[in-house]
Amino acid sequence: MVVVELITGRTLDQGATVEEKLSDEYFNAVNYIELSEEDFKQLALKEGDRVKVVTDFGEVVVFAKKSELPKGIAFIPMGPYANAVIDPATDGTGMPQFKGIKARVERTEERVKTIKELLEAI
Amino acid sequence: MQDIICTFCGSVCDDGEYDLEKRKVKKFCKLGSSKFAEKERIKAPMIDGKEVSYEEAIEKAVEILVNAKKPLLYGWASTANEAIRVGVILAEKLGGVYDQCASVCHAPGTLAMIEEGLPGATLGSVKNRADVVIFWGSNPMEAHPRHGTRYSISAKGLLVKDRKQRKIIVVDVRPTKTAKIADMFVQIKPGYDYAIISALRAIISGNADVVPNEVGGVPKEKLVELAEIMKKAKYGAIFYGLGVTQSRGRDRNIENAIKLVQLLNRTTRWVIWPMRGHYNVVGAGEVPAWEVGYQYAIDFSRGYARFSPAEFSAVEVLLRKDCDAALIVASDPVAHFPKMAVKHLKQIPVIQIDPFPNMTTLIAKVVIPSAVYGIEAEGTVYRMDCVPLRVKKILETNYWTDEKILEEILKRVEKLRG
Amino acid sequence: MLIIKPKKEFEVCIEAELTPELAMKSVEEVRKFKVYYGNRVVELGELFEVVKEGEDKKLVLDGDFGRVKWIGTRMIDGEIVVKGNVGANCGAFMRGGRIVVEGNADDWLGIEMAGGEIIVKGNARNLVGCAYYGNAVGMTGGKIVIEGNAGNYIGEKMNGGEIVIKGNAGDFVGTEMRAGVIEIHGSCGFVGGDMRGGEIRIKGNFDLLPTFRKTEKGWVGDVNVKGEGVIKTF
Amino acid sequence: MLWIKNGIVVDPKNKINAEKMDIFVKNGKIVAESDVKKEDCKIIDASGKLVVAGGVDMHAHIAGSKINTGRTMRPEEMRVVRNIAGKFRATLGRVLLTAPAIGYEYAKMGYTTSFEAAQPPIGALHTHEELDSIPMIDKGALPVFGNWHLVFKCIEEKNLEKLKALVAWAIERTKGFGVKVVNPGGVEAWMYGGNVKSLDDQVPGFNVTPREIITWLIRANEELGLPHSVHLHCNNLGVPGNYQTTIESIKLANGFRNPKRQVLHVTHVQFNAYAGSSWRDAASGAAEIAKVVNSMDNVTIDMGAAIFGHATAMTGDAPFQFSLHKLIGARWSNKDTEVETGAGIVPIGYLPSNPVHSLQWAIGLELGLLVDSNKVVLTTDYPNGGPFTEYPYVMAMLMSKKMREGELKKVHQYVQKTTTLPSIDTEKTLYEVIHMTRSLPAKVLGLENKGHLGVGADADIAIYNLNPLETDFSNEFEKVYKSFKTAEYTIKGGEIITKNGELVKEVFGKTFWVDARKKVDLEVIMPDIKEYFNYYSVQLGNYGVEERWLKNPSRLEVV
Repeated sequence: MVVVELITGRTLDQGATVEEKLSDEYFNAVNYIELSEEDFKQLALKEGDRVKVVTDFGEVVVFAKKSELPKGIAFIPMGPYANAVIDPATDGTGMPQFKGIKARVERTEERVKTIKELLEAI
Repeated sequence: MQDIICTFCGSVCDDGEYDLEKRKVKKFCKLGSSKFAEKERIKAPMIDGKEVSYEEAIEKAVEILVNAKKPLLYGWASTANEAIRVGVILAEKLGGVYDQCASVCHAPGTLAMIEEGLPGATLGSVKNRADVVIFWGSNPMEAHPRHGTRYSISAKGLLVKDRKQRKIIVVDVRPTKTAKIADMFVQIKPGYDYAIISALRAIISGNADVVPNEVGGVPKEKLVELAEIMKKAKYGAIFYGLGVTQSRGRDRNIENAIKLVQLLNRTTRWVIWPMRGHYNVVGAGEVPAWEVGYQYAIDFSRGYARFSPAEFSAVEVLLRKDCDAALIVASDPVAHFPKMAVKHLKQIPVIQIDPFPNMTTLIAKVVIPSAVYGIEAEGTVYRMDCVPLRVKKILETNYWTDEKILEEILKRVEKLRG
Repeated sequence: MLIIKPKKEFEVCIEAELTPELAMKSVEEVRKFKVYYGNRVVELGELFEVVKEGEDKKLVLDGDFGRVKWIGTRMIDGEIVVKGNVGANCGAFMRGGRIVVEGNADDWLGIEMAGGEIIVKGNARNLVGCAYYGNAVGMTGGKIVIEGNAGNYIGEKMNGGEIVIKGNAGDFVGTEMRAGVIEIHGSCGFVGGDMRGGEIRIKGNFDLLPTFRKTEKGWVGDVNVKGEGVIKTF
Repeated sequence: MLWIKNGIVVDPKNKINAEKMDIFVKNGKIVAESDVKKEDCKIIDASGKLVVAGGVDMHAHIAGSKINTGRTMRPEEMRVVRNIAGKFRATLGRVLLTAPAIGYEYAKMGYTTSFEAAQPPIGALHTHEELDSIPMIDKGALPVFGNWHLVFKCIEEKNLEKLKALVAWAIERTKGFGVKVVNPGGVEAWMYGGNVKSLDDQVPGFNVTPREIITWLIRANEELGLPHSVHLHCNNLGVPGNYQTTIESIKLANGFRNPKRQVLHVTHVQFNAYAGSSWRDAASGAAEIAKVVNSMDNVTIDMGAAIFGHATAMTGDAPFQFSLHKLIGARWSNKDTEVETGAGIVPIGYLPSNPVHSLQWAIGLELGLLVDSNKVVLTTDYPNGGPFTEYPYVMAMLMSKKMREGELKKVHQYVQKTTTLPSIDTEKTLYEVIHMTRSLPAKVLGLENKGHLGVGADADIAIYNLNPLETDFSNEFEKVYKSFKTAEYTIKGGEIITKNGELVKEVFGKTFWVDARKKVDLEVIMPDIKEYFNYYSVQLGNYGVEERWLKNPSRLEVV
């Protein structure tokens, strides 16, 4: 298990598929987490492995990707997978905290839920 | 067709060429091209998943809205001002809540503006004059792919002729694609934007001595270097993004950055502007501002507008279960809201107006498909810098526009409410 | 004394500017008091049971008032005891009297409070004692005590009075503060950004901004506004 | 059809001074008695009441990015509730008002026309969207020219034909009404952090001066024969000592002549009428300015009166706005706009206890009193000097020395020595004040069918519960003020829209725009425009506003 600071945000692929949310392309654009090389190694992952991301606000299974992030920082594209684990509190601003949430990431054999399954589970 | 205007991101590029035969757009980026590509549509109006006529769907929508004690009318960032205006008046008539996508995007910038104002510029000013551009928590290479070539990074301006004459700086928690093409990258610890901006203000105003050797993961020398660049700029621009608005400090980060810009303007010229996301999220705030006085998080339950993001932003309304029906226009809160907020949406009747099926379609009781502005319908939109553009109708369609659907709803509501 | 009890679970939040003045009215009048139930204006008696016991200028809100907003707004004297949670904007613009919340308080507790006392036995959320949107001055007098934890943005633009947090507080405590005292017994995040005056006392850990000067009085700043605010531990 | 019976009519354009007469209305116009069938007329009994044309506000900031930014940055301004949603729109606002509130409040006061005084050309569509959302009144907008690179280029080349073509092109593209000039050259200097300080300073990067910008634009404006003259916001606004710049600017009108109207309108002169060298020794320069204006027959001004209370400074004068922000430490918004113009916004207030604010208050009134009534229009430069809803205060003050004496006691006594206000005995007559608020602004704008009640005029009429034959304007100023605050009837285009301050009917007026394209050969300027569009961030083909996008456009063609 590694502990990371989770941020979420836009990507080109997420943007290009955002009007096709029920497509495989969108599913593939938002269902992963980017980890630093060190964290990736520490979890003994290989590209395409699945990890479970757990925060105080929920958990979600996503695919793991290696990326040029600093150690201890992880990134999930904005979308339903990210939103399963971010902090909903807006602290009175109206804006939930989409970036900078403490998360535990661990390897898992569990399946990545489809978008519909994710919605049903809410 | 020439001068086609893109209705995807806040850059609202207006130099597209559309090939009517191939049904393809030229010149636009990956995001813009995807916008103009054919894709799956909501085929017909639906109630509980069953296809109905526009009139039947509208009747049902009106019934839900009129009976609600507090309907939430949310979305609006991807539609035209003409539709937004009807939506705002509808919210006023219904005694509901109007909120728009900015509330989970750039609305903290509005809160900061309430505190300090917004010293800004149009993108054309930046292109012509800015010799230093800082992208702070923003990543145009992914979110606004042509921003750099058209306005900010390599744009060919009047006084600043090209990329070589312009210094690009990226401040972010991770080396983004934009950071890779920058002249300087300042990597900061997540959540320390505010402290770093305070430190820059102190250095620039002659109080460098109090600043410790490291702030938010950045060595003091680097901050001093950045401060020097800022002071020496002839005309600098800060473009901030969701990295600032959605993380620790939110509006306070921006407020602090605005104070930094105020300070810099005492000796040189600087401007600051948000990298707004959707093509008309600016209109979704400007229209209600002139119609009812506020940009977002507006409650009409007392028959007039009140503003309080802590209470009337869509996420707060949903977390407090403070709405009993929702009308979602041109947006997908089910995909973009935190899980706990989506939970309440699933429990109340939802009406959706949108050209495309999305996650909100999956939970909506009434679904009303609409025409796509900029392709199938004409309308006014505001680029991220509030420059108005009239997007065009290129293709014929049988889909109704958002404006027409909302007008029909409003007409019926007015009849019932008197 | 007036005892007010919710009759049912509410579908949406309620706005009810309940103040101790109500305790001076007859039960009949109180039942007719107008409250906002979403976009419907209804009589208090429709949603709440009302019982009068004696002539004290006191309201006892018996039950969960966590979705009832604006309780104690502009009150000048008397007492309100909330047996459970209280909704947003409680004690807004209050000038005197006392509010005791036995549960938790929602956002915007004691907006621009000028006098009186608010005691929250549980936790408070964000924006305690702050200036309302667009206004220049926050709390100017009185005292707010939170026995549990508090959220973010406590005491912004405060210009007098006292806020005591017995537990932890969130981020951005006392931003642009000018006068008054904030005391935090636990830990908190950033403190005193652009503070001009006043004092913030903290027992636990906090995030110091890089714009305060260490002196024997404590940390003094914020230098960015030539401030003379003091942050110290105790 | 309407028959307004037995009213006491004041109609300066038609030289009618408090005469009892009837007014007839048909198809939205004032008509002769013989043109109506009396039995089909709705009769309004105006016995003992004042009947005048609807008020015309020729300079206010009512639409576009500036006021909307003001609303956004000042939620505290929006917490005054004026109307609850019902048959009519909900309206809000203390001084800054929502678009529906602007229309309703003008109408309640008996005003039926208002012009947005500064429209950034590239933002024209935004301005028009807001104008289209303002109910009740007729509207127009003045695009700004004084810092536009293309204007500088034409002047550098001393090419009048190009300049005329540019003006005609730009007014058409913006669906604008005339030529507004804001701090000529100074806003361009602000792009480098500076300002211009005199009429002969060179504009950075260009071989032009403010003097040349103003003069050439007057020349172009007059050769085009536009309905309105050049409308000038002078250099050095808000700077003690600036009255001299103002006088010099006014004199630039020498040598130009137009039989119908002035050739130069200098706006919100209060802000440009300060003597002294700093705010510590500032004094009024109003008397000197008045002398010059009175000596010329081709210049008009408007007051820009300051009203005590809240206000928001919003102008295209971006460097001034930054100075103001530095001076008072308030919030500051700025907008550098392409290669065209700029703007700034700062919240302000006028306190009677403040010597400078009292000085500003006094200067506005001095201008109104000392300048010939045929040359000064009543404005507050809304919302810079304060709310337009307080025009009745200014009207009553101009007509009553006694009221002024009472007010002078409440303000900072600094004004006693620094202004002439305490010594002014003039009391403007009702006829003069009605002229300053109706027929004069209409004439200054070049709107022939506005501001009067002659046959053929638009049927925009205000009826006030005030009998001028029985009112002592010197002494009954409270009654006068109250009467002008709320019209008994406001009639717009022949329809009753308000009655005793209650809304009766929501109507949407026209937006006037001027088309002077026939007067020029656009081809002389198109190559330059095309070249300059390399420095725009939009395509030339997407620039501008089409007439069909407007709700109710009214084209005035110049031939």
